[in-house]
Amino acid sequence: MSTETLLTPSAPDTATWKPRLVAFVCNWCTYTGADLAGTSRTEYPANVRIVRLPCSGRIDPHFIIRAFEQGADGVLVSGCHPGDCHYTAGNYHARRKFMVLHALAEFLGIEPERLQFSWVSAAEGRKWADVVSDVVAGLLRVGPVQPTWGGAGELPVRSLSEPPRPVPEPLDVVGELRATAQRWLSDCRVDVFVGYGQGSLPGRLRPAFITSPDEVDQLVWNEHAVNNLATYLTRGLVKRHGRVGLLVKSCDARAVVGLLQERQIEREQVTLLGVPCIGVEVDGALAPKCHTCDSAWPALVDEVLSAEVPLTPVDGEGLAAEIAWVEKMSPAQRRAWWQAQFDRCLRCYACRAVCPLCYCSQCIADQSRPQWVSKSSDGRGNLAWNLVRAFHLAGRCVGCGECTRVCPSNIRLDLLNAKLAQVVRDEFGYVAGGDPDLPPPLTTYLLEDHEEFIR
Amino acid sequence: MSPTTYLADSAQAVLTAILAAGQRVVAPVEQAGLLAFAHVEQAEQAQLIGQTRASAKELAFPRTQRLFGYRFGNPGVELLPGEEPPAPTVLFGVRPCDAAGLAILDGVFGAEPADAPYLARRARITVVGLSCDQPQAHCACTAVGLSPTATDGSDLLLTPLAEGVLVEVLTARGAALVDLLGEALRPGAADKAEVTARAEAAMAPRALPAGLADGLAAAFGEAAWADAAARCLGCGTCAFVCPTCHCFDVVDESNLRGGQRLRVWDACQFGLFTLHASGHNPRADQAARYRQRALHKFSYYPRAHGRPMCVGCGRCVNACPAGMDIFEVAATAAAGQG
Amino acid sequence: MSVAFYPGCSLHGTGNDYAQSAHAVCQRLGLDLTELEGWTCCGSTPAHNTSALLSVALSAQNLRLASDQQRDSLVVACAACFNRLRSARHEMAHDEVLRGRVEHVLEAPAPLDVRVDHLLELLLDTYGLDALAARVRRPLTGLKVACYYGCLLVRPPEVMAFDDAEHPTSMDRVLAACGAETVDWPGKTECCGANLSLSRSDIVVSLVDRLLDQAKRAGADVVAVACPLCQANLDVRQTDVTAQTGHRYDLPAVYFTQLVGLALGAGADELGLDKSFVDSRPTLAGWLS
Amino acid sequence: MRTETYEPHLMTVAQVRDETADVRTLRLTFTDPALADSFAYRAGQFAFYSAFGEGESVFCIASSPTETGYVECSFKLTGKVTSALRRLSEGDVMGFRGPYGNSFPIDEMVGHNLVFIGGGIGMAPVRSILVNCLDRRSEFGDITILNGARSAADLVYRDQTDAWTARSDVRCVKTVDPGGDSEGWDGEVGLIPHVLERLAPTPHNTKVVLCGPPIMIKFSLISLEKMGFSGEQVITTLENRMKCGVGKCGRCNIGGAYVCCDGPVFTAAQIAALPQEF
Amino acid sequence: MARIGVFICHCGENIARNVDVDRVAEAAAQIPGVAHAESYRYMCSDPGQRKIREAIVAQGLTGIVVAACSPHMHENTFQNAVEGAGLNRYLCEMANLREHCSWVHSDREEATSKALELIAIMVEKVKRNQPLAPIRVPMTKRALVIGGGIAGIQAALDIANAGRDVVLVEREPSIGGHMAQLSETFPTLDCSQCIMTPRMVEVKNHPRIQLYTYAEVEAVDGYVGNFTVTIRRRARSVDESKCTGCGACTQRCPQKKIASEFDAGMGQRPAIFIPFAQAVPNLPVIDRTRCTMFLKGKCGLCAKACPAGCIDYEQTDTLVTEEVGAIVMATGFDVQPPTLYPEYGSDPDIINGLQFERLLSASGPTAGEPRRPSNGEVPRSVVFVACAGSRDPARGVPYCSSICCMYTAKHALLYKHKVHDGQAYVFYMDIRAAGKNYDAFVHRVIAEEGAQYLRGRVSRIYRDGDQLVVRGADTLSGTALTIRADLVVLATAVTPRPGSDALAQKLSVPYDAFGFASEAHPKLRPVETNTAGVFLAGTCQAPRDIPDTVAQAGGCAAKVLALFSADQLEREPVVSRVNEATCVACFDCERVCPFHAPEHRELRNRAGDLLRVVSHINEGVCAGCGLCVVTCRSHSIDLAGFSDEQTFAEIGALAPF
Repeated sequence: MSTETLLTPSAPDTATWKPRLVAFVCNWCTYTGADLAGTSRTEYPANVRIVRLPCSGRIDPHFIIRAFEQGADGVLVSGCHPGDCHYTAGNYHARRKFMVLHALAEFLGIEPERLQFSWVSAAEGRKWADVVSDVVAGLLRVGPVQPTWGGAGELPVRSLSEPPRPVPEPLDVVGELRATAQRWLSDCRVDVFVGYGQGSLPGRLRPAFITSPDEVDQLVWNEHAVNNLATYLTRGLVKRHGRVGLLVKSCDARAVVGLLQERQIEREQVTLLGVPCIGVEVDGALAPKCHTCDSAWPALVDEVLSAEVPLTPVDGEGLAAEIAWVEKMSPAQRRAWWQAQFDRCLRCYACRAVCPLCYCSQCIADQSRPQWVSKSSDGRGNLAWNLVRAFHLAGRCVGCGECTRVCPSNIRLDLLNAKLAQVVRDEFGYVAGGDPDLPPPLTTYLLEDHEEFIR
Repeated sequence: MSPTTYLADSAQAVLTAILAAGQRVVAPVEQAGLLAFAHVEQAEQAQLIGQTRASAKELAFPRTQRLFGYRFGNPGVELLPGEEPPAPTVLFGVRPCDAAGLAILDGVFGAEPADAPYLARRARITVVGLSCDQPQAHCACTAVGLSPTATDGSDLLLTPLAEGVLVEVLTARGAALVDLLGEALRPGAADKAEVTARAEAAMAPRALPAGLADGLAAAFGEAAWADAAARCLGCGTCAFVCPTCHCFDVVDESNLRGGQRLRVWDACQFGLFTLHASGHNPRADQAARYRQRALHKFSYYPRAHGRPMCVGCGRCVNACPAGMDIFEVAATAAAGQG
Repeated sequence: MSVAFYPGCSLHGTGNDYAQSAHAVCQRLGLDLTELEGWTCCGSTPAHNTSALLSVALSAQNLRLASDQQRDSLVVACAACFNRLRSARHEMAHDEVLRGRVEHVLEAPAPLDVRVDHLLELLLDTYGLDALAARVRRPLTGLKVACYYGCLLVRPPEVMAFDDAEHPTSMDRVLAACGAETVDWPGKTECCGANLSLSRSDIVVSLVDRLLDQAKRAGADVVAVACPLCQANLDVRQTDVTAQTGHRYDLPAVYFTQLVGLALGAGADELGLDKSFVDSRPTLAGWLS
Repeated sequence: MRTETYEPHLMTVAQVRDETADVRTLRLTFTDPALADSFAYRAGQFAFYSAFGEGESVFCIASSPTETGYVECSFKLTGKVTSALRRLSEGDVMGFRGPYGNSFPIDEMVGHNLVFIGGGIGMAPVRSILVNCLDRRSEFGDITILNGARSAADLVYRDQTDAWTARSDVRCVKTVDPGGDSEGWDGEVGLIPHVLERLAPTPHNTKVVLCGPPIMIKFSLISLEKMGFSGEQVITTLENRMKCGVGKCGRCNIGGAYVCCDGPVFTAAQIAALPQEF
Repeated sequence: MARIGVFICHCGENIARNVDVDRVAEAAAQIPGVAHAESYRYMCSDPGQRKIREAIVAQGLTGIVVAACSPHMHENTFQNAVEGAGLNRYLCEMANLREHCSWVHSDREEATSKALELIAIMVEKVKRNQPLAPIRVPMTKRALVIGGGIAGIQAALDIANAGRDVVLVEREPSIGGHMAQLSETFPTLDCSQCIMTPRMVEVKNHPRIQLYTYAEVEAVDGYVGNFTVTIRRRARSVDESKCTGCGACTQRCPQKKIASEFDAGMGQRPAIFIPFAQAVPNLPVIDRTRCTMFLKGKCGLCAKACPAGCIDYEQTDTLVTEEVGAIVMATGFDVQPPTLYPEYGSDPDIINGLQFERLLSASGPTAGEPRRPSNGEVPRSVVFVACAGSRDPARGVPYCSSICCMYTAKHALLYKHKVHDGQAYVFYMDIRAAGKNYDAFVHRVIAEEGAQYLRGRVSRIYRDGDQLVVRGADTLSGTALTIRADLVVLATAVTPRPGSDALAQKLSVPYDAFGFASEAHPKLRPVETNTAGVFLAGTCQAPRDIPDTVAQAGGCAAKVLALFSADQLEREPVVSRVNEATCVACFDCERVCPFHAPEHRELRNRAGDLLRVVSHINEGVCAGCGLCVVTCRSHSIDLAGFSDEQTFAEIGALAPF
């Protein structure tokens, strides 16, 4: 039930339609290059509108999203050539962000013609004119953005992922778990122990906060222990209780790594109890993340529960298969597929609430100056929110899958996250949740980072 | 005077007749692996088993609604109309809990000064309820004084019988719809008590303690709220799937040319919900926010209106990412007071 | 990677010892050197002196065949063919108008998906020197070789992109891997006179004289070449050089493939060592046993 | 009852006055003359002010019902809407919807001595009822005014305060927090509760109107209680975030009371009975 | 609404020809928030600026959009005009109707509608502009000069003579740089050392110059006016305070055959050595990589020889910290070795120009007599090859090394002066002799000295017996040449000093693909860099000759002194600011900032208890790139002048195309 909106541009009249190209350019190279095109009287199409920013490093992906929201048919992002940055490294950092954004846009089915990147130096007036002409020509080829996506025909709602797998019998660690929690609490090693307790609905577990050694019998462990308890570390737990004992599966431990890396917790505030895990259940089957999980044993932990872990071969492709399935669609189909997903978004922000790496005290979705993300739960606001969420997790998401588990509208956020994790792994050689001493991939760069997507 | 009850072959048959009468229908359909209310054109599209993930309130109280628009001049501003309400619609297959939710919303938005945008939409909705014969694990309508066959909020209520379906005509709007359906309905009557009893028996026993409203009010200052809310992560899922939650925000969206003022859903569990511009927040922590939710549903509202602001659909319990159970929390808090 | 071998006219004619030895080498290394089915003339000198389009189109036709036969690369031994094929590919890639015209002639898209590799590149890049050295049976230890590249392999550098145009070392490295000692000499990329051999043999004689002189001074036992025409000039013209200048060299000019083949254990006949005017067999006797 | 519950009236900015560096007063007139005639409100009521393109903000109406032909609001720069409202200049058009809420019980105040206490921007609602009472001066007993601010630069309605001070029929005092005085300051120095205790108004037959930041209200109430005022004698206003003004949007409630409908004016006794969540 | 004034410039006919300025003015007046719109023939002229000022006052305008040329051209002009009318200068924006519109779009209709939209974009932006005040930071009026060649020496002396303290850091054991190595200088043929040595001594004796030789800049922190520089003083193994420079130690050293750096390998030195006779300071240093004591643990001959007992084998590197307000980078150049082209081979008789300088220098290993490195004989025939690596994009460097034409001519001349019957050949591409009296000098070398200039390239050099055979082309006569030579001197390309790229990174100075440091603007700010307070002198920026270097060093000194003329530093207020309320202290800003501007700030309550640590941007350091703004996920950082809200407003104005 999307809202008709005055701001969404009306369906273009194809007879008079002219592509609208917004160019975000850096002040020192491309803007000056465009100046040079002027002084050289190099003619190019009038469809472009330049927004001047100090550096390509200042070009926020949100600006690009916003430009599309405001009816741009295409966006061109341009800065200094590598090595030429007025601020020495702005364009190197920007290049990584653009790489991720480029991949995200493509994955969502935005035609490549609509989002273009270039390096244009202050001396390349000719190149500026050529790039604009070329991008405008590309836009003429793909035509106007359809105000409502779709037209891709019948689409399957479920992907052809691997068949659901049964959940293995959980390891019996409850006794040792309780004993360890009791010991930690009795020894005053921790002030609170966070584990799982019985939920109020049959077959559900839920987080349990144990503060007294007498209460440890509330702790349980089985295949329903889905919650990533690391999330609670940044939700006032330390402030309220002091030292925290935390039960972590291997995926949860990766989130703890992320929090350490981003300085959200101090290592000594948390004592980690690792639980060997051979899979949890989501929607009655083995969770997709578990198909490709190669470690029952969490890293970084202070103690670990002992169990004999049966050998479970990692032979699945997990989300990679579904990503490939999405990528096989035509761009128009992909766009429509995602559109249908995002249309269902209620903006309840459960995905944000459960994410261990979403810890900002004020999410940009809640900021109004500017209104980064339209509050309206319609096509525009929902698209922006889901893009922003995915982009902010690029290189950070540890793949715990909680966002997708809790989404009341079954939006496949895990595919977005996993796709960007692929990009980050393939392009920057980085996997989130590994080494807490590494810089997150979007806060660093290599001179030789790929830039084939940049003109 | 027309009869107040009819019989029909099946709920599906009633739907077929409604569609045949040219009515626009919104009914539960399967989308992306979950049930959701959506526009249907054929009776077979409708899924008349189970519970939709989101409630039925969205048709009357959409996630986003344009209150009005405006166009900038130089000088001056020109006001433009708000949204055009959708065409008259039959909301079909609404479970009694959801229908009761609409009745509660009608009370809230209808109270003077009334809420025109809601009423404009609501006036075009005919609710065809469908009694519940297969309750879910999280169902709790009996705990809040409703039943799997309750009529509250429905214009028509269909109750599946051993054979055929009982159609109760509950309002004039319901009667008007019946008039369009012709021979699909046969005047007749049946007792639905057995259906009710069977469904209630299938439900997990849930009850709210007596004197809950006062008990909760008395428990306002209890420190135990912090423990009770420890799990809550402060998302809006419970409010957004709830049939009675109606909090909203009002925002502008604009560009150089003009803009629009929108009403969008909001939730009391969000930290920003009550944040003052000065930075002061009357409900500064999740404990206070969860307490507000529990007390609004089970204390403030019942004290003013004599019934909980809850229809027992259990969606919030089912959907909560952290396993919060408002029935459990409310009962515990009130008991702790005693 | 799938390759097809483009022999060209020379290797089926005067230079068949080159072809013979190339096959011998590849067979011993396990490299598939199947000939391109239905190959035609590369365009060579006659075509590009008459029609630019024809010269490109002839090469393009061969690339087209390779593409149709699902080959990733066309491997060439003859320096002239190599030059033509690579030039044609370069021109089509950089001149849209020309590409359009070629496509018109071919009635097919320009086959830019097929690479053109010289046999030396195949050994160096695809096969690898370490792997080659590992297959050496009879190291050419003590054999001093002057590697002669001539013009066509390396020029023009921006088109051929083959090694260092002024100071190539590909052949040196390949033969060094076979145990030979390659000498540093100034003649590497000097001209042999090429097809002036027929029209102005006086020029060819003086150029060959200088090349042989330099190679000899550098201490070379043999000159190694990678081009049938170079081989012919350096080999056949030695008698003319002696006749006209009185300089006598008796310096065998052999294909590098013959030396590689030797190192890999191939026999003189298999390598076609009997085909040249200046008999290399006495010089190479030590490795022929 | 307007059919479009949330649609504002268009108003023209007739005057812009800066009270302090970050507090501004706008005087608004109706663009529709018919509305101007029919519009009526009571002191203490509030309204929503629209900066089109940015949103709505809630402030009390700072003018008095006796000041006809316009309404005024005073607001402090805090965010998106208030910055947009500050961009308006005379002649510009903005939106206004209201009035909402209850009002000061002026009829109950008749015949009583009155004490008006305003702290910072809290002086805005005080001003509305104060001017209303001053315009009906004869109906009331002694009138005492205390206008306080953090510093001299933060004191609002300074000219009017000086005019009230000049009147012989009211006692008007302005004060700033210790350290907040600057050169040329001719008022008191001290926190409002302290100055209030120095003024020592009699509780007998007196009503107190008290508005300001929560901390100032808290300590002023303690002082008033010490001086013998009962909760029923002290009238104050509450502010909460609100979006609708009509009891729907669900965020301004304190317990079962909706500030927008049941307030914003409460007696101290009423507030004491509410859950302490404001 | 805001009251925005829009001023549209005709720029004579430049804009008006392709843009209907009257129609644009009329339409601009309709944009919401625009209180005034007019057009004028030359907005940047005095009357044009007056129109703006008058309108601001008369109409009470709150923001200005000047629709004219590029802001790079006239932003400052109009900001000044706006300021003249009492409006903050940052409430003025420019819409670029000339370079970005009228000059590039010939369709008048299209250009006109685009012009209007460009104006609308800037109107929307300027509505959100905030008045900004320049940032003032305190300043240490002391300069650091890195590099003790002629550039560094000149800059240091100029600054010191103007009364400011200077810290001069030189990596080698002595200052002097390449200029001290040269024989005579073109075109006047003054003796290089004769003019250089007095300057070196002046540096040493200057009361305002603190000299560190055999030292390197280890780290640079801080920002303009407030740099903290850590300098590593490498261990000389000689106690400087006691050493008299008598040289006894160097004579006793058993290692005598080490290639001398100062002589570019043409001469030899011991392991403990004074680089050259006129070295400043005139102190020996032990080359620990070659000293027997360090390699084998025993020897100690120099210690025994030293009458003052100042040999100290235990000495270690020390770090010193200096506070300075400005930095001059003068790290100089190197020349490529003579082995760039493999077809030239590597032969002892093929040397580069710097090596030939040493052979020609009176203080050199041959006492100024050119001799062949291979056999010590005087060469009878010398081939000079210019552009040996320069202007060769394929195999060398694409740029011109700028000095080779001149020094090659000088070499030919000096050679002819010393070997009267010798023959000098010069292969050249073309002769670039653009300096004062330069061309005349080259003509003199050709016409009077009889050097044979050959326009063409050398294709190959190889040894034939005792001689080298140089084969090349004379493209003027169209002939191939073969020249037999005794010595070949290659004028190899000038490259930046190794390690200067690492230093540039420490200084946050960009550098080009070849490692030359980049100036802030090639025309108008040739000695400044984009890092405020860091300046460039000499060949670290590009190849240049001595007079240009000295002039540029003087320019640096002037810039430094101008900087020091104010007690506080004023900076453009385009800087990032942190919203401490929403900062979550992930410090990703710190990770991305190229300038180290983000700092950790502790937030404490009144009682002094630590509440949180948040990021804080040091305004003095922030260069305003906005990288941190984009990196900050909670958007707790914004950039003044290019704020998120401003940009969103611009994008919002893009809609009505």
